[in-house]
Amino acid sequence: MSAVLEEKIPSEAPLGPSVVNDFSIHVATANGSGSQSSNSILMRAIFQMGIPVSGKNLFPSNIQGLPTWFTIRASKDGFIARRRDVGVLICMNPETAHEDVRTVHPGAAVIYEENLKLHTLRNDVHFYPVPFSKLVLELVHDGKLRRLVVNMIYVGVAAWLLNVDREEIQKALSKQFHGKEKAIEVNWTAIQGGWDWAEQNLKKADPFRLERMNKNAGKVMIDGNAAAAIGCMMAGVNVVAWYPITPSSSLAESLIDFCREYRKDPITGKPTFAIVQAEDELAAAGMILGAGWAGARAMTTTSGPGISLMSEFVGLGYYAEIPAVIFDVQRVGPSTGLPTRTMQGDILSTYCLSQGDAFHILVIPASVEECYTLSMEAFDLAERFQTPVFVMMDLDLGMNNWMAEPFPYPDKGIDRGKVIRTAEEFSAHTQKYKEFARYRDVDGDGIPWRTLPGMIDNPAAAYFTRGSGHTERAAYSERPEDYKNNMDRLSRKFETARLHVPKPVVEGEGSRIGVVQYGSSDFAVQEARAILKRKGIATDCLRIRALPFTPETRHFISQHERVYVVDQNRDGQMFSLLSLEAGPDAARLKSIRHYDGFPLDAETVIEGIEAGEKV
Amino acid sequence: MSAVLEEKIPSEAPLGPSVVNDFSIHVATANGSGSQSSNSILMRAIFQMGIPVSGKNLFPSNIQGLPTWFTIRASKDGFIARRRDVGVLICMNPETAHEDVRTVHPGAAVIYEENLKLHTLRNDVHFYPVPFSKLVLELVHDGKLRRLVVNMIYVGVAAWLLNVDREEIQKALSKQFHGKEKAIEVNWTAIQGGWDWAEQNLKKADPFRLERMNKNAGKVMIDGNAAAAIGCMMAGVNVVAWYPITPSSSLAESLIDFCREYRKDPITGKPTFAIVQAEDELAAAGMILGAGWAGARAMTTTSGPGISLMSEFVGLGYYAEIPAVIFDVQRVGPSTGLPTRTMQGDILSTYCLSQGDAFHILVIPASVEECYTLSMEAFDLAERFQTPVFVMMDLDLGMNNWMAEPFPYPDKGIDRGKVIRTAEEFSAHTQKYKEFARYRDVDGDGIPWRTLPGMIDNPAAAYFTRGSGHTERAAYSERPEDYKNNMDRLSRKFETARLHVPKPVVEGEGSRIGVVQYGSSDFAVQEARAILKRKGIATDCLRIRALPFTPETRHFISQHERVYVVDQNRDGQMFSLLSLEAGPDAARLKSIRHYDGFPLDAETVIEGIEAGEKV
Amino acid sequence: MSSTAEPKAPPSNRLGLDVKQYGGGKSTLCVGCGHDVITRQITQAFFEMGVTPHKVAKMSGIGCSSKTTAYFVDRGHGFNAVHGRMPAVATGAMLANHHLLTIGVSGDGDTASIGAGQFVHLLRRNLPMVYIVENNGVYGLTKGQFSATADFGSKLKSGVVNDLPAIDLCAMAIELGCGYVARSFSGDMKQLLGLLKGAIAHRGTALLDVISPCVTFNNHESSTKSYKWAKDHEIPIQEIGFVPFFEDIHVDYDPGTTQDVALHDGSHIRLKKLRADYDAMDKTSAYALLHEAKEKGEFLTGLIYVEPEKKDFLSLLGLPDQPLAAMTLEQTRPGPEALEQIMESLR
Amino acid sequence: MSSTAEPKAPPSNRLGLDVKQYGGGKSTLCVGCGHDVITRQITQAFFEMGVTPHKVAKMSGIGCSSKTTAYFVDRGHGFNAVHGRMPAVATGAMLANHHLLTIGVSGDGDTASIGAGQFVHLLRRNLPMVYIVENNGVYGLTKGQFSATADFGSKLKSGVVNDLPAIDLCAMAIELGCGYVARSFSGDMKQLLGLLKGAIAHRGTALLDVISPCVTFNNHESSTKSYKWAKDHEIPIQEIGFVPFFEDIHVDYDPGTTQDVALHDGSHIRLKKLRADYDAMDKTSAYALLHEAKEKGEFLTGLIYVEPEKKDFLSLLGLPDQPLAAMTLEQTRPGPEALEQIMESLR
Ligand SMILES: Cc1ncc(C[n+]2csc(CCOP(=O)(O)OP(=O)(O)O)c2C)c(N)n1
Ligand SMILES: Cc1ncc(C[n+]2csc(CCOP(=O)(O)OP(=O)(O)O)c2C)c(N)n1
Ligand code: SF4
Ligand code: SF4
Ligand SMILES: [Mg+2]
Ligand SMILES: [Mg+2]
Repeated sequence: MSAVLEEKIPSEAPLGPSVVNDFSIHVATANGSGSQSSNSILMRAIFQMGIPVSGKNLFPSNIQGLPTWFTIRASKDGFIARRRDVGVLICMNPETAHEDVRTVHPGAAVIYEENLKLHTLRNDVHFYPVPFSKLVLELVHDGKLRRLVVNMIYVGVAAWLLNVDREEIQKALSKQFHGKEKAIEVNWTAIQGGWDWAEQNLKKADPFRLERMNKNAGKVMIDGNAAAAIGCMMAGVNVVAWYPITPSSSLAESLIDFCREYRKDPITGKPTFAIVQAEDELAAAGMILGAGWAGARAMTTTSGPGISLMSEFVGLGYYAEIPAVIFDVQRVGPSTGLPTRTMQGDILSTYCLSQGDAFHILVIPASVEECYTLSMEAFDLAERFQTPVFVMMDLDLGMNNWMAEPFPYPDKGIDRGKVIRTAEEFSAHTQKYKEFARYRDVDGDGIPWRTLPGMIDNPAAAYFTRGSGHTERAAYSERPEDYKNNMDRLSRKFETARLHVPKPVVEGEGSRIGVVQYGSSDFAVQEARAILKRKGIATDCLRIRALPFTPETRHFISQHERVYVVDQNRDGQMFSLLSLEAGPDAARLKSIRHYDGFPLDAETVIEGIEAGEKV
Repeated sequence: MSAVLEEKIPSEAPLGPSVVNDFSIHVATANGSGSQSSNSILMRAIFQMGIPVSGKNLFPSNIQGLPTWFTIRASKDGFIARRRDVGVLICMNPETAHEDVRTVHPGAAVIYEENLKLHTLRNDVHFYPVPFSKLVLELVHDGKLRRLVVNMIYVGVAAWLLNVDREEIQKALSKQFHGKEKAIEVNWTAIQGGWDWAEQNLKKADPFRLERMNKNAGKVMIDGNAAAAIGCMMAGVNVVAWYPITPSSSLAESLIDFCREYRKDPITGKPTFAIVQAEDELAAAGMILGAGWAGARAMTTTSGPGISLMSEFVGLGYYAEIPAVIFDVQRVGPSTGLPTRTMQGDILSTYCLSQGDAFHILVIPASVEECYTLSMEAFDLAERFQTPVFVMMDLDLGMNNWMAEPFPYPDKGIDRGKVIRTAEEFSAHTQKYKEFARYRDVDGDGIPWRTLPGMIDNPAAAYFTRGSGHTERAAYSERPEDYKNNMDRLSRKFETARLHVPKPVVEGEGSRIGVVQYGSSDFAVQEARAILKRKGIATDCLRIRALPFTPETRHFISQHERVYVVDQNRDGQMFSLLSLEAGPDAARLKSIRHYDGFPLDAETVIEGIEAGEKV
Repeated sequence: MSSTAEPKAPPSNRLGLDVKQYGGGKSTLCVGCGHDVITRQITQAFFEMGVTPHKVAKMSGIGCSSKTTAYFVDRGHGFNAVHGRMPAVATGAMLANHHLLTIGVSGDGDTASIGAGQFVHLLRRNLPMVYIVENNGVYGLTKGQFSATADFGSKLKSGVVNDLPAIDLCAMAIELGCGYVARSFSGDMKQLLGLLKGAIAHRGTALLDVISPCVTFNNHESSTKSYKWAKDHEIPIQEIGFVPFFEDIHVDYDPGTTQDVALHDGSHIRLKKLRADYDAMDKTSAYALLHEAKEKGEFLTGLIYVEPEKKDFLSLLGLPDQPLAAMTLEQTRPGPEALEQIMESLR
Repeated sequence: MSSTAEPKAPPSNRLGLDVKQYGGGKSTLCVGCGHDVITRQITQAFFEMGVTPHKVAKMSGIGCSSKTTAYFVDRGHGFNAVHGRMPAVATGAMLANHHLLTIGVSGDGDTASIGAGQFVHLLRRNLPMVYIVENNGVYGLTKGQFSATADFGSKLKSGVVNDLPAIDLCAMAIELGCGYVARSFSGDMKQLLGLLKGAIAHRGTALLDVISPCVTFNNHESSTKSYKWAKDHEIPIQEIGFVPFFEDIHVDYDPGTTQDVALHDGSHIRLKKLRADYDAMDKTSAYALLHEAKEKGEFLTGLIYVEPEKKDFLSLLGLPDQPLAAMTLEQTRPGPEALEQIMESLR
């Protein structure tokens, strides 16, 4: 039976037991129609009800008019990966409505603009037609606002239908438009209007409902880009050079906002940072190398196309040994690809970026917490190893909102590496090591010492930085011995890095099956493991947090009969790198690959493992 | 006993049996001093005597004044790799003379400017002091010419000492300065002066001598860059865009010369090609993609730094499927590295160049003949597979002179791939396939058909090229199915390429030991194999000529107990790729790496294999 | 302002095609975006000029503006290159086939920020193509950051103020030898149409720097690239008339008030002077005009500089008439004698 | 021509250092290369200005010219970046530490060919640095191909003729707002020294486009960048006098024949006019001069344009006096309250 009284076509939607706090809401709208605020409010209200929730924005590479979808997943068990099946569909976009309806599972609830007459499309779902366009005329008098505010009505309708707390909606609304009283008022009228209309006209028929829990106490909700920005700010970043590109722009833009607020010198009131919008990514890379060379903590943020453009400069950073942090918020490649979709497609090419023999340190956060902590870590690694360090995020992690425990204040200082800053330090250095030689391995770890330009008035402290062959004392050299000596030291330095990069996180022990994942795949993998466990398939897992691999990874592989490597890319990039790492154990590895631009979901992982296990 | 009568210090240089047609001559001079002509003449004369010979220029990244060395290797057995031990040293550069003398093996002959007083340095070599500066004053009256012509004197001295045919020297001289009678005259005076002086004043004491053979009949002598240029010209290249960079510039410059001579339309007299010096490598890459898209055979030539800069465009070429040929004449990286030294350091980063999932076709010539043939092949592959194809050469192959059989005139036409050029072809196509869809796999090989801009007056023939997501019909799309469909087809296309790229060359059969080499390493590997064979170690070898690997490679590995992979880079780049390819057989692979910027020599390979075989 | 509509164009042009046959895909830009207005004028200009649609090659970079090449003349091939590097791709395409009628559409970010280097060299080479910059002072597609043409002191919605000077693309173009340099405004349709037709007729790079408001990110009060600002401040320096070579119209005009420029293909541009003393064929005047305008903060539009006789890049190369892309192996592979001659020289 | 030698400089400067302490490594350029002459003048200028050597940051790209930063002031750090992209690196270094006295040395290939984009944006930002282009019209280090500043019609040794117009770096610089624009010739040592000292005293980008013959590849008869050609054609527009702020010299001068420019640090440039009517502080004159010179094929040298009061990039950013690179964690890590405040806003 359909949900509304006047409905003619009888629905055969199953009316199973009620599904509480464990379903997805999928909202289909057009881009630029203001639906983002509506969706945020809905999600935040659920969050405030103490129910674990996550939100994903599937948006087009366009500013206005193209279809866009927002998925809110409530999960009492705290799973926040994408979920394939949709419980509640809200259809506001005529262009995609028919297809949207077709893709939901039987039993779903479908809220839609009644003019669209979707109810004829199938009879195994619960239809809730709503006269949005009529309602908005009644509720909003300012004609210019109507296009934006109409989306608030569905918030009210859905809230009533799913049992969202009205008060929490109101709180979420205030938060969304903080201080803007007029906006709050208009939108509240729309939300309330939707609620009231639904209450009076709809009859709840679907099984989906929300109930207050207590799982979110103290938690925050934040996107990975903002989280990384906080990390950068707390790491004391000095110089930021960037060029806008989706999905990385908001990292820089959040950083600008945070720094403007919190990074003023208390005495002079002047900024303790400089953020420059460069003319392109080559320039951004050049600027951060210049800044890193001169002693600043410097970073840039970009996505795939920018990484490619930075390639030559990154090789210089590697070879001339200059610290810099580069965020790659990965999107779908190759080339321009799908700029607003997610992928982990740059792992391999970034690991060996630039001509000649070179590998780079990559750190790979898997949650907003890690976006925060590993960003700080990246600066330490860059300065410790005097080399460009990449933070490999992705669009899903960077641009979507995630719940998290509040970020802890850092409990330690920062590592600025082997820098000689003052005349006193310089004489201590020369006393200890006889002389200062910029590229000499005096400590046996492959890492040389460096001075900074303009800091020490001593002829022996200055050195010349170049991307061409050089001796330990930084003199130009084409001698084969000098070249080899230097390259071997760089290898040694990389081996040292292997012991210092963030170690993988291992969960479980003793299972015959292992899973290896990294980055945003973790959400889906953890959910898949839980489901598989219920199904009787126990797994251990190892989450990679950095390249080069630390020794734990190889050990983990050797301890499991079969190890499923989960990649969000076509070519199984991490799988390939692991195959190299694993040596004879490579035969144990199996590859699960997801690469359609949507975030990974648990089912894909489960299917992959079940296929491999021949279940 | 020293070689000259007035010599005071008794030499203990061994006076072994005479060494005929099997030693190296090493000439140390200063860059920009005109010694290149002298060395060429000496080498060419030996070549004309029918003795297999090769020459290697070890020059600095500098135009004038820094040390430079030229090595001429005569090898009756036809081995033309670098040879570590020097038979005859000619010391013209005071700056390096002492070190030069120190590095030669006992028994060597050392010709030097007598002022340098090198004879006190050791007593186990044969010293031939020559008063070059005095002689040049006598022989050359034009003061301005003296600096250049002094180097001709050592040609005369060495020729007398080593028994080079005077007539061949004269012939080589004429060839060098063809037509410039004045130059020929002045230089001949100097050479003859050197010869005469040597005849009158020196006493041959060392064992090295040259004797006429008949091994070079019909052979040519050419550098790899010129050979590749001939290949490009014969492939019918239409558009060349390039930016100067050592060691690739001479490929473009030879091509300009050849095309100006041989590529004029017989009727109009106008060029059938366009060669443009671009403003940088990004522009060069963009130009060839534009040209390839519009239907031209287009190419660029560069080295590592340029490859890095082309990275973003190469991804576009891969994803939008545009043919282009890119020559990478590899030099020592990372970064600016050693611009005038040789390496195979760009294999891995070029294979996976650009952001996102992408692998590229690489062809790898190992001789000047192959520089010619595989250049032609590269154009065919690029058009057949509609993708950028890389020709991976290196400085040693590209800039040094090598003997070769004359290049055969191509015995087949060219493959322009699946292009629909005319309205007739277009209607035939639509008849056969129902419609034209730019990115549809109508033939099951992953390769779609394409039309060219401006050629066919039919609305259905035009399509839109982009680096962003697209449907089979080239329409913009962000749909996951479209994206995945296209990416899977690209994988399929790459699998097809695996069967069409140049197959490896396998030599030998049934040995337990295999060697895998590629590019310019072949010379040293073949010499090493011959020596090892004499020592009782039989080897088979497989020379890779392209990536992706063809099935033969995997088979070869599986057929040998141990397979030594020879890389001229630090990180064993091909070794890594082979390890991935070999799967469980990866354990059979062992890595031999040479990476000091000098060309590979046989000893390095022998040492590597002997160490592995625990000999 | 010269925004009154032209007399209705005839339903079909000299090729017998109607304007629809010059159309393209549906725009996905924001409602009201200046770029869409320009697209319509481009379509109209191609139609009125009777250009053969399939000979048109549409080149662009990345950005909202760069997307627009999909919205006109879909009977011609299009090429959406990478960000800021369209000039190189266009150069390559023209080298391969100089019969193409190449039009490039770019944005201010695409051209003046990331693309400055290629823009400089495109102009230096004088590649024959129409090059339109749809200039809104911001990066539309990445949500409104300032570009390098943002005016000094202009403000974003967010309140951020631009404290760097704007790059004046017209001044740069003249400095680099461009032979057709115009500035216009997407709100001034008639002028734009005339300038576009002139650009199509010109042989060499024809630069049109068209102010094209971004209604979503840069159309507010304090913007200097908004519709309102541009409308209020536009000062056309001429009224643009265009007489194509295939129309045999003789109009008497007063050389004192009208400047007649004969273009390469026999067409004429008639510039009815609104600034009495302005000579669009004089480089020094052009500079002076632009700098005066910059000092005064004036927004001058029109054909700022034209030099119809300048040699273009392809002529300099002396290419044959047949496109290189159309040559057969017989034409491009030298015979065995040639190879033998080379081999002989290497013996 | 003003090539007569200056009176011998005193053996030590205001810091008590002698000229040797401003020296660097031995040059490895060709004997007679113009670049070496410039190196000597740079050394001399730093010495005479009494610059603190270890505060000097020497930036360059790739090329023979770019190598020269290793040949002076080796008490300062040097940075040989990648080809054409030194401006970005210099920008980053200055952001990190604006107390550095930054000098960039580049070539015409490095700046005008591959580097055009970064050059444009460096000028637009007005980063405080001395930027010298050692301009020989060719790529020296890669053996003599034409660069983008090769004059139209000039010939290589090999006979190849350049058929593209030269980029005029000075004109571009003025167009892009550069506040110190000079052209000189490595053979005119006195002028060069004066211009260098002025450039060091200027706060903002100071561009010196110095013709510097490549004796190996572009010094032949038919070259327009040879010593002979430059010597024969150079027309200085002023005689350059420089009075540093630390020297209290008052000279009477006739404002009709001499222009006095007060620089940011209190130094003065005294321009003794050789062109009576030329005002180096007037942009319009500067343009006119350059274009006239171009038309006539004249080689004018001197201080073409100067605007001492222009705000530089670092001032615009409002950075504190302490270099960012020297800040401690205490200064740059916000306290726990800040983090808590952010977290609270996210609940
Ligand atoms: C290499 C690279 N960097 C950044 C981007 C992201 N990006 C896309 S469009 C754009 C700016 C477009 O601005 P503009 O050219 O002014 O066009 P508009 O959208 O304003 O019309 C940027 C930065 C990209 N696609 N590629
Ligand atoms: C990315 C890149 N492309 C090409 C080169 C090769 N290269 C080195 S120097 C140079 C040109 C230098 O010319 P210019 O800047 O005029 O300096 P000059 O040697 O004439 O002083 C080129 C093309 C390079 N090093 N890097
Ligand atoms: S964002 Fe601006 S430039 Fe882009 S389509 Fe919308 S209005 Fe046009
Ligand atoms: S090649 Fe030219 S630019 Fe380079 S050092 Fe020699 S003379 Fe100078
Ligand atoms: Mg824009
Ligand atoms: Mg130069």
